[in-house]
Amino acid sequence: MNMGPVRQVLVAVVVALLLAFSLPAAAQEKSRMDVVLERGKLIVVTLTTVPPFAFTDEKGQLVGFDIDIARLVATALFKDPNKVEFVSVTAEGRWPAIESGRADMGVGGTTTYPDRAIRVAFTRPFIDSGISVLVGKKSGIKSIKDLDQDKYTIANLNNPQMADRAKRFFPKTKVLTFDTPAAQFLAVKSGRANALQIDTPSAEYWAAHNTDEMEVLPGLLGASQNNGIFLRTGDFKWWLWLDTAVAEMRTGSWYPQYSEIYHKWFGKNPPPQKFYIQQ
Amino acid sequence: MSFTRWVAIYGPTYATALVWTAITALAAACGAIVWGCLLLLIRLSGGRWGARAVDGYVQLFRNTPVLLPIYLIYFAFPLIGLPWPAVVCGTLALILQNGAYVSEILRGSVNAIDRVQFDAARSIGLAPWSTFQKIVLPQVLVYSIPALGNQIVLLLKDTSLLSAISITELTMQAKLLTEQTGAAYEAFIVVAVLYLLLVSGTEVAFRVTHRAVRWL
Amino acid sequence: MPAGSLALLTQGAMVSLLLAAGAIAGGTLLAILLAAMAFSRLAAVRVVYRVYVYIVRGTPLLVLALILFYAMPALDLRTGPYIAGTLVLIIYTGALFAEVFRGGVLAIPRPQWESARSLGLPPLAMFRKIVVPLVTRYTLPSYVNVCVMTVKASSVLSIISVWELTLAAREIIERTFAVFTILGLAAAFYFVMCFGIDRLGRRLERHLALRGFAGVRA
Amino acid sequence: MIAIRGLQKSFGALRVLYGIDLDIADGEVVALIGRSGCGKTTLLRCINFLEEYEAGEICLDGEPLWYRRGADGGRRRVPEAEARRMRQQMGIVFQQYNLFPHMTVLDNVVLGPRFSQAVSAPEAEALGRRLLARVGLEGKMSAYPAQLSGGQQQRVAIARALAMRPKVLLFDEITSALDPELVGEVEDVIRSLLSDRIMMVLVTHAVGFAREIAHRIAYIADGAIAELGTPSEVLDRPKDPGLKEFLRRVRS
Repeated sequence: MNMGPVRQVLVAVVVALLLAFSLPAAAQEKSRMDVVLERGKLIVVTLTTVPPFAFTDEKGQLVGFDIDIARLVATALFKDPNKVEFVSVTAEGRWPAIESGRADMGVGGTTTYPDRAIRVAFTRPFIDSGISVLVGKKSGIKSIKDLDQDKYTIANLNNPQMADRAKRFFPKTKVLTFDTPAAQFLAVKSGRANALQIDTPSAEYWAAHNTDEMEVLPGLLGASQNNGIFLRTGDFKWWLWLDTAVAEMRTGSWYPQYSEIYHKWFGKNPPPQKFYIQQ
Repeated sequence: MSFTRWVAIYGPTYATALVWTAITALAAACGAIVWGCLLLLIRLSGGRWGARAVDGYVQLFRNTPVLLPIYLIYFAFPLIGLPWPAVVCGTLALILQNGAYVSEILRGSVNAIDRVQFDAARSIGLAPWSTFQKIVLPQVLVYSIPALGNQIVLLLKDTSLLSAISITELTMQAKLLTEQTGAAYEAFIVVAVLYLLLVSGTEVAFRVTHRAVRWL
Repeated sequence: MPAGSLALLTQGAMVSLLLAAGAIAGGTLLAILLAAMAFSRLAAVRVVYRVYVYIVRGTPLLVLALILFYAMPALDLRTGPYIAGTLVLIIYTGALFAEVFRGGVLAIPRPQWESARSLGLPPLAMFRKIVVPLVTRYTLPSYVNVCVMTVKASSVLSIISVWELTLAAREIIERTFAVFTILGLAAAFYFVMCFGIDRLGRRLERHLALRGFAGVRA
Repeated sequence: MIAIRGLQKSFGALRVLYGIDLDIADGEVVALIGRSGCGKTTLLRCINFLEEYEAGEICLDGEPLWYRRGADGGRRRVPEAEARRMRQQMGIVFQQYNLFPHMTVLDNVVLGPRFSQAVSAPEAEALGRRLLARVGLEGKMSAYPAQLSGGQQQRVAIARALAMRPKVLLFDEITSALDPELVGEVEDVIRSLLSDRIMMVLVTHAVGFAREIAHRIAYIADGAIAELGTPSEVLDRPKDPGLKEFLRRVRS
């Protein structure tokens, strides 16, 4: 057996490792905020396939709740909502885009989880988003408890949080994993799966657009979740400003703009600005 | 977290994914070769219509991305009463597309066979089917081994597309780990090295088979 | 069929074609350099070639794209997604074209080399008048093959935020879930582009064959 | 004038030439004959350096070819550019013609002068036309090799070699790949070259043709010159037993 390929493999591994170690160790001397202000434009990484948070309309424009939030941030920085450039990626492309410095911050239905926070920093949530279950009407499933039988199958997205939830709430249900929300939806539509789990706003969006076939089960899977802006870790100045901006949207001077965007995408008012002020 | 520590912790999780990739690749490879031979037979014995039909088939699959058949078989077949499991659908899609490439490779080798051999076979009264089976196919397959090797390597890499229909093979595993740990480089560099090993194994296998042919 | 899809897909197809054209042009130039390395007298240079081709052909483009794209800023290459996408494709197709050219040079029969050498032709004339014309004729079918692969391979770039035909289709699908019509339409676009390249190659082949070439096909 | 001294050549372990000494005067035609595998073709290819050789020296008009005494006294190959200049003084015609399939007949002939010897285009073309007329192919200037018969292609190959205005022409069994009826037209061309008084070395099986045009014939056996002399000495009064056996079988 000639040793050609084995020798090559060793060389290949060495080259690959060299590539790995040459990766970003850029020093943290200048805050990303100064870079953004100097550049005069905000670069935001986002998914493009998660309605109503971030998706493309008929004319191919990137629209959605998270997109408008990002434009609001740009307005604060440059007094112009168009001083923003969106970099679209698929799910797993979000983290390297931030780490490599290709984008200043990220949005797009990105839920905050402790293990994710090791690699990227999150601001406080700009929207609470629970996880709901969407079922086909013909499946006869009326509640989350009904779903917990081995004759049913659920379609998950390819992230570990969905897998954990499935184990916790319906351990007996069989699980399929897909890499895009549309594939999840299609699995239910084609009968490959009886239900799927997705952020509540998305579930409501789909149910609204497929009223005859789909419905959202009452109740959330676990507590409400936090979708926030994510950025590179260790950049206190940039994180502090973004976090303050989000705080101002939900409870401060930007509440009017925030609730306008919220109403536009979810058809109802956001939670009250202050717990002691009733609508 | 350093690269080696990440590999130490998460490396083993690639095991099942590696098995999935290897199984689907192996099954699809065998299927594609058999399907390629059948297409060749149809082209050779089916007269003008046979050749034209196979040409149409090959042009269709050569000029479209493999994602469409993968989606079609997995999501549409249940609606017509064929709810095959994901692995079967994915493998079948790879077979249909790569079978087209295999038949083209085999067709190239048929030209390499000296015309005189067909006359010789006919002169000893061999029926068309046994001529194909005994004379044409063995030589064509052996002449094509190097090209088939390259095609199977391409097929092996195409298995990464099966993550679209819930098969947790290597690339899907890298995506899962990237989501889970945010460590895209580490996840994908490990997957790159694993693919390199699978590809090297395939190339060595084809080289050894080629050399083992005594009459070449 | 959802509104506006045709317009979006056409735009996406244009972008895919542009990406592929850039990758084919860049890849061809890189391949000529790589093929030269493959035939260099220095063993070390040849090994570099073999390792490069081995790694690029050994890993899926998807994996290659992600590693290269996100490593680039670390090397401080301020490039937009489209330029970076084309660069990734060039690195990928460069290896494929290099192997095609290498095969083409090896296909030149030894006697042809000897008659060229016996005329005492200087290297540049040897390259321009003998190697290039013969290699183009020998490798045209496999060259066209790689061009078709490049067009289809460009769909992988959607992972590194490059908006092209496949991402355009997926975005429409995500919004409207009309999966088969959109995927079917996208496949039709790919078919038109790839089949067109294939026909172009065939016509070029006939044109070259007419000018008297009855050589062996690589 | 070509002087070959102590030429030794082996392919790996197999010794092919055991020390060849041969002088070819200006204008002289020498034919090399012998059983296949005796080393006659290898000798020809060493003269044109299409094969390297381990020992020995080849001089053309006094200039040592292909190798030079290195600084350390060792034997060192001449630089590539030097080797090319030397090769331009020699023309070789192969058994399988080896014309360039993608060039017209005229382009094949003009290629050498234009690109190796930097002859101007008009001048090279005029030379090409004259040579093609000389080999009787003036009507086929713009044809492609694939459209010509074997005999015609070989005549173009001769014209191509002549276009370099070489000091010596080397012919490697140029008629043995041709159908019998085409051999005559090629031999006529070689006969016409005699009047040019140009050195020629022919490796051939056509003993009759060798007798007719060669000044001297060398019978090669087992990598050495077994017998050397005028056609009548070698062919009519052979001394070497191997040569006698060879001639008997060739004539039968």
